[in-house]
Amino acid sequence: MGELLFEAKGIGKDYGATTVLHDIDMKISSGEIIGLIGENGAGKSTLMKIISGVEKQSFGTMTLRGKPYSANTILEANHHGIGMVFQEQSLVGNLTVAQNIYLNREKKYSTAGFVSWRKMNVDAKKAIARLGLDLDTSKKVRDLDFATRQMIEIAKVLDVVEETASGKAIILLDEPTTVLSNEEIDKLFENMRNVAARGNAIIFISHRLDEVLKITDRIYVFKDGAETAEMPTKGADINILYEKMVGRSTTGEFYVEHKQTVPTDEVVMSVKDLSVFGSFNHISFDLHKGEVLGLCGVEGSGKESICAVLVGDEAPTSGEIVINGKNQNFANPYQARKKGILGVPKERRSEGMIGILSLEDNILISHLDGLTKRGLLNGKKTRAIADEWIKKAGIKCTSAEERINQLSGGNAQKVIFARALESGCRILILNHPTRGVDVGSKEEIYSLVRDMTAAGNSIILLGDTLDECIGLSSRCIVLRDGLITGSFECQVGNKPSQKNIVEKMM
Amino acid sequence: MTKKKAFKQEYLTKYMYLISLVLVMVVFSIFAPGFLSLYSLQNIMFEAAPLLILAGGLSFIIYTGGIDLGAGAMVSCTCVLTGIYIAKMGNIIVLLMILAGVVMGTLNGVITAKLKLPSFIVTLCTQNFWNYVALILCPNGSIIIPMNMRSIVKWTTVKIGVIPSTFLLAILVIFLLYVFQQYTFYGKSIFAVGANANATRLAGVNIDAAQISAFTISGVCSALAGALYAYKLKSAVPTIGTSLTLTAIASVALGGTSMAGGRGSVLRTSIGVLTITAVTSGLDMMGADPLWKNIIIGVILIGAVCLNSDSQGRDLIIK
Amino acid sequence: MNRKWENAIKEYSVGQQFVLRVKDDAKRDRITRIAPVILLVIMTLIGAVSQKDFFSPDNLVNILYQMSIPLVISVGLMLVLLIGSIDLSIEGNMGFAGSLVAFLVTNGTNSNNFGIWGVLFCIFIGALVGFITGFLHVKARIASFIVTYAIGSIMTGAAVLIYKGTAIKVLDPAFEVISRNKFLGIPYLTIIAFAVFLIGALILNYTAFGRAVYAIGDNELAAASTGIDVGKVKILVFTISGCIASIAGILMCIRLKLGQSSIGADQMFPVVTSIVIGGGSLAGGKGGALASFIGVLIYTELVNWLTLMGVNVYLRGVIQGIIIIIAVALTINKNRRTIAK
Amino acid sequence: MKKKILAILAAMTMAAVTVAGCGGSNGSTTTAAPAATAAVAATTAAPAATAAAAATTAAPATTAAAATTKAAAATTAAAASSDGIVADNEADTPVPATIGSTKIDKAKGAGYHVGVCVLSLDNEFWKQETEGAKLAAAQYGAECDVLTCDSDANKQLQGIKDYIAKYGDKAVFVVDPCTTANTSNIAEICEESGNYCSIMFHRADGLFPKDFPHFVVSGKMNDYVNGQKTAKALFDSIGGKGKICEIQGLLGDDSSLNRHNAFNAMLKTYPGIEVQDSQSASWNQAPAMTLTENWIVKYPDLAAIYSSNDSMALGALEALKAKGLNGKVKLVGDDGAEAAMQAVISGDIVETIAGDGYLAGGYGAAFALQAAEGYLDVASVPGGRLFFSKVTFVTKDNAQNVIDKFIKTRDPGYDYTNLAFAVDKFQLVTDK
Repeated sequence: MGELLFEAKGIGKDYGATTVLHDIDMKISSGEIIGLIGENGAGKSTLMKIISGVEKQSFGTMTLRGKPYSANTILEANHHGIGMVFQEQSLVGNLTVAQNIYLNREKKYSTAGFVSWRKMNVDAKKAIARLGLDLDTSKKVRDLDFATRQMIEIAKVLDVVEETASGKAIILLDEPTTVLSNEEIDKLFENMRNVAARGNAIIFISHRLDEVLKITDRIYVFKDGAETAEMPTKGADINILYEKMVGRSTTGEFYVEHKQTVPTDEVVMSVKDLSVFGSFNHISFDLHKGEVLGLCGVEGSGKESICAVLVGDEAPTSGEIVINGKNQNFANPYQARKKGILGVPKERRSEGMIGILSLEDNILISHLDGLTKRGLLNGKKTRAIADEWIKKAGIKCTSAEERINQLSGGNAQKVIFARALESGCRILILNHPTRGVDVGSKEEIYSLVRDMTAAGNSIILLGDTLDECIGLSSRCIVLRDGLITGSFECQVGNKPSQKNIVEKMM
Repeated sequence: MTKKKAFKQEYLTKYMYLISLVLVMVVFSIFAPGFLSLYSLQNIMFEAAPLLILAGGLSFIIYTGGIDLGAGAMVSCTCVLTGIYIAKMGNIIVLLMILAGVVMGTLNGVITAKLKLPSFIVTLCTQNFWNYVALILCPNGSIIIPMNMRSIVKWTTVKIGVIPSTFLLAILVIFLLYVFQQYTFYGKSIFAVGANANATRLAGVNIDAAQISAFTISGVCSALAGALYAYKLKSAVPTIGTSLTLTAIASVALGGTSMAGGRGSVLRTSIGVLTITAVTSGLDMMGADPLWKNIIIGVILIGAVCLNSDSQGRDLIIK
Repeated sequence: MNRKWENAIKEYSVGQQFVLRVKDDAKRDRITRIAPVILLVIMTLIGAVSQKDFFSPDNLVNILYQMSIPLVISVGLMLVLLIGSIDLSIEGNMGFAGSLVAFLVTNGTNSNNFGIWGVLFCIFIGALVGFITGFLHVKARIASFIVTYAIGSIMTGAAVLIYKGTAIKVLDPAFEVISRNKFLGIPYLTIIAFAVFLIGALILNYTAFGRAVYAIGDNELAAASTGIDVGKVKILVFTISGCIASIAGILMCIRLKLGQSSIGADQMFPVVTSIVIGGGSLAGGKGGALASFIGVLIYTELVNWLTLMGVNVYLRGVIQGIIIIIAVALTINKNRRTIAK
Repeated sequence: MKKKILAILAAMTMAAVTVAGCGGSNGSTTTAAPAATAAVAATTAAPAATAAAAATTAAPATTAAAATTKAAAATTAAAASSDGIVADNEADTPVPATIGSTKIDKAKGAGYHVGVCVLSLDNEFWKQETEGAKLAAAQYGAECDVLTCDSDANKQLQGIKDYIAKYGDKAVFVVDPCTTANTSNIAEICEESGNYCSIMFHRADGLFPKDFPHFVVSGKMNDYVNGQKTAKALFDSIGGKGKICEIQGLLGDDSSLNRHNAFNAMLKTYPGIEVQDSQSASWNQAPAMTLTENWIVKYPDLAAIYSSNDSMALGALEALKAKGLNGKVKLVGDDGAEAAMQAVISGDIVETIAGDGYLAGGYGAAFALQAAEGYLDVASVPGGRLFFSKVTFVTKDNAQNVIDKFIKTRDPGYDYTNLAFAVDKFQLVTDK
């Protein structure tokens, strides 16, 4: 292991009266990849923010390459060779790849204030080549797909810090894999190793413990703002980590399988020869009452697009969606909801949460027309319903009046679920329901899913991981290149192995 | 800071918009003797009435994050229609005007929502249209409600107790708007659209309907305000609206409603209206040099908005 | 597109379909991008066909002359719209600058004769006002719509204060020269205006500042996270806008030889419309120098055309309105998932 | 697809109503006045029938609106008088040598406050009014404040009420109303609170001082007759024939309409004049300049431009100068802005009217003050207290004197104690 790059001693942070982080020690040596895990609100992000200069620590000291270190802005941190890749993408759509990579660093390429985009593009090409990427850097980021953007994001940070501290940089990756497909993840890991091999250090945050175990050398575990464990990766396993994270040992029943319901034969929705040009073709399946139907497939296998069609967000090119005997053709999600289909969208912040509105409004928004009596809503009643959901779903908040964007990711997601349940829709489309959600909340969400089916609802699930998909579903449909390549029954006890599903996916 | 303190501050910022009104009142009662006299207070109420209705309706478009630059024109249009035809049909005209308001507002709404054009442009263009109707119906500046018809419009000058009847009407409208905003699902979805249109859409809310309803409300209120102005001025005035649009928007913002959409309240708006009206008449009574009036009002506006702006939206990007 | 592809599904594999669809989207995207240009061509053709004078050299010079001041305004407004804000104070600033410059150069009211220094002073004041506006907008967190509205009314008041109601007649010979003399048949004023616009375009497209403006308009948080001082950029944008507004005011004063607040009247909304027609967006991040230029040109041609046609004075506004709505409907990039506000 | 249809639908609805309105507008504004009569009359209390009758037979004594009579005049202009000026709205009531010409005791005036209400101070003429009122107030030993309203009828009323709230019965007013209709509200407010007021330039149909003891006088400028005179001067300057364009003021403003009607009336007597186009520049320079620039391209042989006020005339003049056509294409204005009068001297503008603000504002104030202080027995004023005030027609010959009198010295030196001086003619009251 290389020389010691960075050391934090007794770092703590408090907002007003509440302490969110106390007494964290951390060592980072060059060339190592460090895993950082913990539930949402465990303090990971706060620590990252402190190291990357977004926030200032309240206590403790940090030293970088032997010298005391502190950064007031991201920029300052970058100059010290510390860069962070943020969870929500921080790229600018209407600028080119090159302009994004060198945003706010144009000096190098400008003469008398005027920038030469040509020179910039040349360097940009080099920068992304480091991650084995090759594309026209004068392209607008707007026109690129999510995964590529993520790569560019990393390339950008990498470039920033390596320029200042060649081979001594520290890169913080916050949930970089959530938007990536499996092979892209592998590519990313490979690149991470290369970067580390050059002597840089990487801190890797993820909720997917398997990934953490796969890529990291050392793991720090956080819980409730404190550091509960620091261990080398070899010798650690999911159960240990899980225990350290949530304080109780993981039950084998992670997916609450004992509550898994056996679907009835009653068909609530049957999809016939559904096609969207260029996304998927000739998709047909029946959804039964009380069923959890998992859609498995890599990014671009068409599963996303199927969801979009079912929730009325996208128009099918041909085919039928038959609900109680009638062919339905949704012009928009509103009509879909009216027919009893509602989705829990993938991008929580932009598509799920109505940020500045209260929890109450967020929970009830999909059912307000149902609650209206003689054109009016009953304030007391709506509040009561909201409070009930907050209890039922175990949402941590001060009151139903709190704004949703003040909640942690997991809690916000529970609110979105509460909305879906409150809507009274019988068919729910869950698109990555546990993306970016901490293990604790995950389990609660899973049991919510079970409750739904128990109540006779039907669910179409796009799992965040294949494992999740198998664990939750009572049946899985596997897609490849927009076509159904297989279908697996997943009764409790004889769930198909990931292997035979992946075979069908690739 | 401690919870208690936080709570206090929350409370303070929540009712700051009231404080600024009181502030204005106090200042003027010092500098302009007689400002708090019954006569002048009644004036202020009488003046504020139509603007209250206009701004109240306009608020809903602001909630959606849009803007209605055509409100003034609609006022002109309905003011003219009322002024001209009241002689023929009496007070029933008001109902017809409300109908006209529905049509005008909905047209704006449909164009904006269905064609997905920025309301800024749409209303900017459609206003030419209402102005045009107003002008061709009333080419020579203004048409008076004939003296012998004055009995019809008498009720507007009546005072119930000490309160002018029109002011009570305005209060009633504001109350209705408040109910609409707070206790109907259109009201709620209007706010949701302003806060995050995409999420609202995916939550299965009919956002087009929400947006259109906002415009309809604004249309109706503008129409009502227009009719009221006709009653107030006892005449049809095709240019009455020109200066009103921005005044109305200003008073909405002055109440502290966020121009970004998603947050606000008609109560805030009505306080904003009262503040602006109080300021203008206060300046008159101070005998402020007219050359300075615009300047003073501008400064006061900035100051008041500073105080009032809805602190809950602090973490939002201000545009 | 649904129906359009129905049969194609049978012929191609999903992969091929995807390629086709991407191609198709790209095509539609390109069309919306060049829509303003198409519109411009159509507008020009209509003008040429319906009015024989439309292409007469005199009229072309007219169009150039009449678009010059809107073009100048568009430089500032373009920046403000790109960051998603709006500047209603432009009219007030123009009126003020026009009055102030008339007051400072040789004029019929007083014995001042500061010449170029007067002009420069005006521009400086404009920038200062712009700075204050931006400062209030950013630091006091007041929505630009309101703060600029207030500043606008303040400046209008200040303008009237300068000339106390009696418009000031400008006698400075230099003003005469700029508005009258021509270079290759093009008035100096127009040339100045185009120069200002060109500088604006260069700054927007070839400087870090320009990129920062785009970045903020598109994704303010992202811009901030890369260390761009968003506040500073915004303030600078408003400063430029104010400075540009007073240049426009001065040019207008040169055009009219008279300083009064009304020279700013009804100058700003047409330019906003023009920029949107050109493909700019009020939400920020979209549009640019070229878009503004085309937009302004279309708008000017439209107005010019309406006059040549001798449209009924009352109908004019309505026809203009309808044409603009249709124009924007054609040029704006629509997507069923988005909602316009 | 749906959107497209919608777009077309929306466009069509608007287009439809537009056309519908277009019919109205052609009638009511741009072309002949009689139609306007119909339009207006139909919209006033007067039954349409009588109005129409009035329009065809220029019988002044009908219940039709003032506008009607004007229009009526227009139709029969040819027969009206030798020089073609139709002055059928002027009464031949003799102007008594003195009205309330009295010795003023300044001490008595102390404590009275004259509120002079104008649209805004952003205009020379309105400023003159305020100056005049101040001078008059000084001669009476009273205070004087200016109340502006940015051309907002509602604000004007608010201003007056606020002023009353402040000074009670010590407040008197001289008002330049925003709109004609507003006059009746002003009269009623003052009557209600018992404050004396003079209302200048506009008067609502059916509103008569005699019905309002505190409505001292209504002094108008005879836009209609004056407009004809300038139009005549313009037409004569181009030898009575040639192509000509008109720049109207703010649409919906009634001085604008009066002047427009005057222009049309005078046209009747000049068959040689062809009107090419008539657009509005809303009283402003810039649009007027743009209009003119386009016109001189479209109509190379344009002979003259009739502008409804001076700042628009000045705008047009700039456009002409740029083409070196100043003086060649004739031009008239109205209002008597200094710059315009300078242009008259240099021959670029044929004629303009110096509507005398000092006189209107000052004597208006004087009337109100005398009534309030009891010098003037309101009832004793003849002609129903409706008069036309004096104006000066500014031509090459007198321009310099006018400038010297009104612009250079900010005091024309009027004796505001002799009210008769202000009265040019009494109005012929047709709408009683």
